[in-house]
Amino acid sequence: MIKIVFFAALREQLDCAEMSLASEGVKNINDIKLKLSDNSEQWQQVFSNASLLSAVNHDMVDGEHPVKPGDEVAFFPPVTGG
Amino acid sequence: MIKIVFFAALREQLDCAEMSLASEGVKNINDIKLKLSDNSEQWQQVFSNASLLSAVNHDMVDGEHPVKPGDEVAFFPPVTGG
Amino acid sequence: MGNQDSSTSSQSAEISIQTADYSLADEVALLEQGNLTDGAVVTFTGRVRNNNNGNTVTTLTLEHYPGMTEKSLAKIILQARERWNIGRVKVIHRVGELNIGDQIVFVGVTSKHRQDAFAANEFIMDYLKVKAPFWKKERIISEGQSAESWLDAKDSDTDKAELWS
Amino acid sequence: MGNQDSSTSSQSAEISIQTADYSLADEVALLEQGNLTDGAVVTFTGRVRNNNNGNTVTTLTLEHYPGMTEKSLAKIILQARERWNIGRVKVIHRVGELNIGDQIVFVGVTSKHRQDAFAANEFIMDYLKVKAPFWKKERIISEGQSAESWLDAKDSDTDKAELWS
Repeated sequence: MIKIVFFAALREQLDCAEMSLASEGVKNINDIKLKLSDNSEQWQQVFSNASLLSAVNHDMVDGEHPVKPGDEVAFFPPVTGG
Repeated sequence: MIKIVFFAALREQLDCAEMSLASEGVKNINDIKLKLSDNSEQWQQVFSNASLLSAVNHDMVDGEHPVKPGDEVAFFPPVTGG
Repeated sequence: MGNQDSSTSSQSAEISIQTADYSLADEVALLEQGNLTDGAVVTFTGRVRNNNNGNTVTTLTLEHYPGMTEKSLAKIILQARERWNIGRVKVIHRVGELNIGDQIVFVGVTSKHRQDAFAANEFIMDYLKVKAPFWKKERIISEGQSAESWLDAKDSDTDKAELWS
Repeated sequence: MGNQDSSTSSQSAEISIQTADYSLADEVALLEQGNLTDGAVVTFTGRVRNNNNGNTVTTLTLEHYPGMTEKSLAKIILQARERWNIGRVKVIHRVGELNIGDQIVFVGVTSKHRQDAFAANEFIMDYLKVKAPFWKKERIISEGQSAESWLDAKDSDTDKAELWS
């Protein structure tokens, strides 16, 4: 399984803070995005946003980054701290 | 008369903090330097130092800057505050 | 490269994510305590402004991604140490609900030379702005109505961070 | 252009040349008090280091040119206001005899935008270093002997100030 977490506006749009995803057929971040887009039109819309950021095990990564079982994957909007 | 003040290492080298100079024949800073250089070999040496800075009425100026009676003229080494 | 002398505090103490307020004076005292080699101390303080894009702000809520926040800030500080000769560093970022005028973020950097302290401090802030997982939600008064909205990231912040690379 | 809004303190209060120590916390509180438009506050603190050019420093004596000091600092702050959009500014420079670790100089700048606060603060320090009439005399221990000497100005300070022009 892969742990997936969502933050800020994204968490509110999906009404979901955390979920688990079966790791079968999931090789990288883009695979997860595709899989989650199947959930609903709302999810599809969210994951088609090009400004969406992703992290694997607390490191910011791009769509090609590999994902393996046990990883923590995060999706969130551009950051606005400071 | 022109009021002349000296600071820091310069004041110590000349053993003089403040003096007055007759303004006759003194048109600019370079004229003052020449006049003061006549005082002694020590004064001549001090005023031949190219890094010497000068100010007229609290504004940093160069050697060509005009001087008139009543002005306060200052000579000092490069500054080292902060 | 990064000169981590004996006065450098351990990395774990360099970063604090907290809901509580902090004392600027105490933080600077800690940066200076027993540190007689670094003549320069530069601090940055970010506070909640009373307006943003022409709207009146009433409160600000800060969300973050625990774990990743600390990791990303540690990486940013390490990058700063690789670029400049700095002594001690402290980064504090508050989370939760904040009011107008409240302190949000503190960055303190000491160095033997002021140029390094200024550059490293600004670098840390610029990277924090685009790399550290914090998100701001504003409660604003717009056309007489109170409304909540997540802040949009600024292109200018992305552009500024890229100037360092 | 310099945006001197109503929160800007008068120029006379922006500069203080003093023998007494000051409180960083109090100075920052004054910069922030009633100032809810400026989200960024950058401070620089210069302190007496315990060594210089490999010598052990014991005390530092600061001389200045009263009148010209204030005039030159006012001019530097004005130049900063012409270049950047900054809010409040405070410059404190101590004179007289100081000990290791003592605060020498404080520059505080507030702004709506952090980039302006960083740049203006560094600019003020860089110009202060080459334009404001202060001179430092160190008492050092060199080869077991105590000796007093005036510091030499650094070419690097002149070079750095010229980068702004």
